[in-house]
Amino acid sequence: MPPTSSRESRGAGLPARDPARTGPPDPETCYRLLLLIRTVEEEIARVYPSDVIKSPVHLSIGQEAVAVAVCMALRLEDVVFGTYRGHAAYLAKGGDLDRMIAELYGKNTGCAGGKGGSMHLVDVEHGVMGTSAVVATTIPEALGMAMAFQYRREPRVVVSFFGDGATEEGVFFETLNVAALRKAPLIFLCENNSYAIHTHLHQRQAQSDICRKAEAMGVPAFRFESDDVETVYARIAGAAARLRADPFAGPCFFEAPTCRWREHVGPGEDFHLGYRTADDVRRCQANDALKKAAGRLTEIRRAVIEREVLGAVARAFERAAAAPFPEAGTLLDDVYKEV
Amino acid sequence: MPPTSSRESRGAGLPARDPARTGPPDPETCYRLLLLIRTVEEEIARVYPSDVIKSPVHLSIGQEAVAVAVCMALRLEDVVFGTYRGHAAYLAKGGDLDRMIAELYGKNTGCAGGKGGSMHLVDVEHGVMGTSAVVATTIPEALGMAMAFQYRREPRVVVSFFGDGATEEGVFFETLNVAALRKAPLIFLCENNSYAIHTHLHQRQAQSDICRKAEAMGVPAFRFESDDVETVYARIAGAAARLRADPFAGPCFFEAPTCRWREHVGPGEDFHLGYRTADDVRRCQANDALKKAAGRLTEIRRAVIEREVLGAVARAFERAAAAPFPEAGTLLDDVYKEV
Amino acid sequence: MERELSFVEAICEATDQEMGRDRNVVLFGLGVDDPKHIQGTTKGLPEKYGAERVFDTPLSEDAMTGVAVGMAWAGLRPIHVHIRMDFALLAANQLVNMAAKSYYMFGGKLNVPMVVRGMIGKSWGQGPQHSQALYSMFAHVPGLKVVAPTTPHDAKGCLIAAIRDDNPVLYVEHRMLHFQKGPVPEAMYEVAPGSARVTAEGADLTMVGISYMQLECLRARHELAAVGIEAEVIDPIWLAPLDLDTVVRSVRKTRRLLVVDNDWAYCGVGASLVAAVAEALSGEVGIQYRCLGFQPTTCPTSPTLEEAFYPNPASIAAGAHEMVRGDSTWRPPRRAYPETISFRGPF
Amino acid sequence: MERELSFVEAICEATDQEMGRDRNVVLFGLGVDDPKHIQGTTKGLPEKYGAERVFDTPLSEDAMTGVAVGMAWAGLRPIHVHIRMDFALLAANQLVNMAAKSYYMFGGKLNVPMVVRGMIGKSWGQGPQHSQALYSMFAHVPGLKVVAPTTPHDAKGCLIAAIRDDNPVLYVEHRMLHFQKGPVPEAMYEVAPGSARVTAEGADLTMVGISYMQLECLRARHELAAVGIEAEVIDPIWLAPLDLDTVVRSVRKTRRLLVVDNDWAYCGVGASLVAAVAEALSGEVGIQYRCLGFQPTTCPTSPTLEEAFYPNPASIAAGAHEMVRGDSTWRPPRRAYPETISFRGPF
Ligand SMILES: Cc1ncc(C[n+]2csc(CCOP(=O)(O)OP(=O)(O)O)c2C)c(N)n1
Ligand SMILES: Cc1ncc(C[n+]2csc(CCOP(=O)(O)OP(=O)(O)O)c2C)c(N)n1
Ligand SMILES: [Mg+2]
Ligand SMILES: [Mg+2]
Repeated sequence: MPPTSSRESRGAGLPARDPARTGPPDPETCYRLLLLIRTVEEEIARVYPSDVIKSPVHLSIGQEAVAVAVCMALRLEDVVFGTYRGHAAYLAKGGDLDRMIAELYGKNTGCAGGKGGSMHLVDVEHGVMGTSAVVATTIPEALGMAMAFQYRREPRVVVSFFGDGATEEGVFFETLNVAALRKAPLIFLCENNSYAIHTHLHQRQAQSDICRKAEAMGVPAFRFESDDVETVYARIAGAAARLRADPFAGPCFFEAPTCRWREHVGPGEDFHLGYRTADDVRRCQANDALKKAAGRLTEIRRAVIEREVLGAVARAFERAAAAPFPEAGTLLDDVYKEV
Repeated sequence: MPPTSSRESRGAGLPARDPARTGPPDPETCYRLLLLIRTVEEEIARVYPSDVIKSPVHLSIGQEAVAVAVCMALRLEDVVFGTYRGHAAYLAKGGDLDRMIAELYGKNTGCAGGKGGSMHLVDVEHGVMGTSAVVATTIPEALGMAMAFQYRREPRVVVSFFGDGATEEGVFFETLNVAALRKAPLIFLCENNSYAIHTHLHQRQAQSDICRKAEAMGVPAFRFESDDVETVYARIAGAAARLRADPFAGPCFFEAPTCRWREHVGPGEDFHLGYRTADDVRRCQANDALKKAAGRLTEIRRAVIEREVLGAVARAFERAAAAPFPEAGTLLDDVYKEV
Repeated sequence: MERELSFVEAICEATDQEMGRDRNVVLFGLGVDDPKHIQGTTKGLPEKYGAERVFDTPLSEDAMTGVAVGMAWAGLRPIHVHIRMDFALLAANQLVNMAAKSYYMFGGKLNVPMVVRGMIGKSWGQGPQHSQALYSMFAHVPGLKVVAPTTPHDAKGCLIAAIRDDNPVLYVEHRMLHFQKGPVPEAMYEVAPGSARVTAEGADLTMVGISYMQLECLRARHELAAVGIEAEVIDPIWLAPLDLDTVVRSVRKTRRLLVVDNDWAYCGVGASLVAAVAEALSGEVGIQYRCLGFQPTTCPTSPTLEEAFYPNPASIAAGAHEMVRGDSTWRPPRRAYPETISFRGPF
Repeated sequence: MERELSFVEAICEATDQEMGRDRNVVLFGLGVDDPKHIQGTTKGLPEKYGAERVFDTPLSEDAMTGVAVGMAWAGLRPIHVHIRMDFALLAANQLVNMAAKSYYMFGGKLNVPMVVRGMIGKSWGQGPQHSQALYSMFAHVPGLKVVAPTTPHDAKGCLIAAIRDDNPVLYVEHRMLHFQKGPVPEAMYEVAPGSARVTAEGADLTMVGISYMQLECLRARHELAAVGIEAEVIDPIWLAPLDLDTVVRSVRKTRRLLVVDNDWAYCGVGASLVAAVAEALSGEVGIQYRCLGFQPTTCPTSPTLEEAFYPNPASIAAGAHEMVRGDSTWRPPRRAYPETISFRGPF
């Protein structure tokens, strides 16, 4: 790779348009997904104080747009890897709603049989790989899976979602280097909400242009100016098409700005903590992707979708509440897989 | 930090000259140190087949110039951190010769009482911190010490030596970021000999401009074109002066090209392995810093220094051979420091 | 009247007093200066000692552990805080290959006076990666010391001892113990290695409860007392080095040893204790041994499974009862204990 | 005549046969395609299977372990090689938090068929960071399996079993065992968990030798036989899960258990074995227990110290002799053993 300036090489190797998939995202699907995620998480927040969910939850309210835009550009057989803040990616990729809520309720109908909880969602059939509570831990796993697809010449794309905080862990850099060396069909997707818990990016990274770090590792990088669904969708669709066409096309890196509206963990707001202000968040809320998506639909279509989504969410919570807890006797099941 | 291109920011913040210390390095000291290291290591290689040294040795024959140039720019109270390939840095910084050879012989007069061997040299009085066999492990230690000096406002500089291979380990990136955040008085010094064992840098790093990685972490970086002692000395002296003047001046990164003449570990050559050719090494040997340094002295001065160095080395090996091994009864000494 | 503090306040006070006494003590870790100040254990310290001595870090556990070692070599006494013990795994290389070994491998030249605080999560669905104890992995390694205080008194005394220790010490805090209150002297004092404590006397069996299991053993003892069994309970406090004599002395008397570990039993401190006592009392007649610990699986999130995962007062009492009376069917009445009631997530 | 192979050749053959049988098996790690081919254990494989299936890596143990987990989730069967066990510490987070837990924490959805080969160094001044065993740390964690074969026969059979296992397996190789030769069938076969082997029969005491200590125990047995003591020797082979029954059966007969671990004893497999047997034989009369292992310190480099650091045939025999005869002064004659003689550095 010839040395190029950080600015010049941004986006190098990433075609701006993929003829097959860069039309505007379907507005109904988009609205449905955004609304689904928002509704699910608001319902989680609502029921949380009643203790039916006995496990930490990291809500992505406000951050839905990136996951939705990215996952709309993916196919069923493509795969996403997320974090403990993984509800949005799980649902956007098509993860089963009932099994997700049951998982949060610790029920044996949950996607991980109640053994994982909110931080360890999984839906292999829909391409949602297991999420993890230790920051940055699924980044190399995503690469491993991409390398497996490449090895088998399967035209499948892997997306690794992670936060800005993950880009401080050593494994992030190690993984980018290996991904670039192996030219793996992998999209790195940094959801930069500016905070790791309560600490701002600028207090954590001396040079806080994350794309520049990716490029220094040999991975072409592109920073979105906003989390606008259409823009993100178009770029990711293009990148995905490129990776499907050539399993040795090599990884790419995207950074998307986003904003967490609620507290780091738990259902509430956190302006009283003083690390950011309500105004900071209100500015983001003014650009709410959900509202924008709603505006693109007729009132009638919107109402239909709303009824559908609200019904599905309500049912999921009811089913989760009604489902049985795992029997204590199953405690030692699935420690090892034996034939 | 304003975003600048990788090329432009190289060397940013590093004054080219330090009025106090950038005169040419004293040619006699320079020759003495280069000769000392070369002679010691050739003697190690010579005696190695007789099994008096029962421990892996990683020789830096051919790589002496960087350690010598850097350490000549340091003061007694400054500190260096090295690797398992640490003989050169140990000796260049003024580490005790007798205690080093005794350490290789596993004798209780060794700098680590025989408990460490060649890979774990230490001479705290002369500012040589303990070296380590696990690649990249002393890089954050160097930062910790620099932060301690900074905290105590001691005008002391820390140099962290490591190989090109170390710049693949996650901890390297983590440490650079923290060093830049804390503006620690630390000089990172990458001795790039192009190989980690038998694998070339280009097979290991997708983007192999290491300085660019350092800059992406927020550490200004400079690559030397060669291991020329005068050039390296001048730059390092300047950087050290800057760090001594202001404990919050912030870290800097240097990459120096160098060439290992012998095999990765052990006393021999390794051209038969086929990963590089004898010609590759011969090209480096044509620029041998030792020969160049010799050329700068009169024959008489050279002869005096040679006699002195050869005598000291011979005595060190004799003393090491004569010294007693540690008693088995001391096995459990120094597991814990207790008052 | 003795002054009462919570476990959290005791940690904070010990840190404060040591920082006040010794300018070499510095404190860092993810969130130490955060508005939630690590459950309160660092409350007021950032303001009092400033950002050079008390500071947040990037998500870089590996490097920050090496930084602590380097600081310690330079004579500082760093305290590095992990809000979950689980994250200490990212620092395993630095802890085991550098911190544990440096004093020895450098021939006594570079010692490492550092403290690593690691918190064990439990309850409220902490789940697989936020509930591990892992102290047995580190206690395995010569050169590291490990301490797991269980009372506010010892929380303070052990932390002071750990900070003053010239060696790397892993200071293990159980989140459920954070809630406990108890008498804590205002003056500074050390609870040093070699000070295993008999927390309750008894003649029928010896129970050793490690970390939070100390509390559970004391509760089990009540249940046993109700049926006429007198258990002696021991708190080892320091897990490395271990004060074996206190345990051997007790078992010599009671002829029964039940160790309840707050970690997986296999390759754990608890099993090692059993082995060491069995070795010390080799050939003696008819001594009974038993070790309980986490069930041999990853910790599940769902409450019904989580409950079955841990030893509890009932299962401990039942185990002890079987050892003493040979009856494996007896169970004490079900009860709920205060910290499990008052504790609510998220954390 | 049975065919003889070295331990190294047995590993290479097992890998080759499994790669030939199953395209999902891939092999990587620092130096696997290097001119020294990991002591010969990967010889010929890069050429035969190509750079997509056999590849070198950057110095990035942490990421490469996660890569192996991800590959395993996708159905590949990666083998990740560490030329020193010590480097596995850099991968501790991925091994413990991901590999060990994923099948369980994802409710049986994502299993991890991967093998991690880790080599234990010894002799020739391997020193503090190139000599660790560390398998006890990993055996501690439910979800991981650990195997430490001691003969070329088992080297092959265990590696095949490990590769075919649907779970993460740490495959422990002792560098001094690499030199051993022995009969190895050409056909493929598995030596699976649950197959602890009585390697020599005897009535006077049971010796369990783990990893290289198996060889040292067999040598100690010769010394003991010379003075009329018959030791039964057991090779546990798999350390997690452990085949306890074979050991309990033997100790029930001999009434004496001497475990010789190739790791530090505290929080180790050996101590756990003693504890588990003491528990299983609780209350039985007069059984003697003893556990030997590395001395409780960092491994020193100097030969005189290094020699004192490890159990050896003489110290093992002396320990056994004391258990059987009560005489702690007896020592067998000094001898040198072939691999310590023929072995020369550097490595
Ligand atoms: C290795 C590790 N260190 C620390 C933590 C504690 N922790 C949990 S979430 C978090 C912040 C992560 O920030 P980011 O990656 O930006 O993700 P976000 O929460 O903003 O989505 C931290 C520090 C952890 N889970 N794992
Ligand atoms: C963490 C770790 N991984 C692997 C090794 C094995 N190893 C020893 S030296 C070496 C090469 C290091 O190369 P470099 O950093 O360039 O230093 P050089 O030997 O060239 O001086 C490797 C891979 C190790 N010692 N530590
Ligand atoms: Mg964030
Ligand atoms: Mg190199």
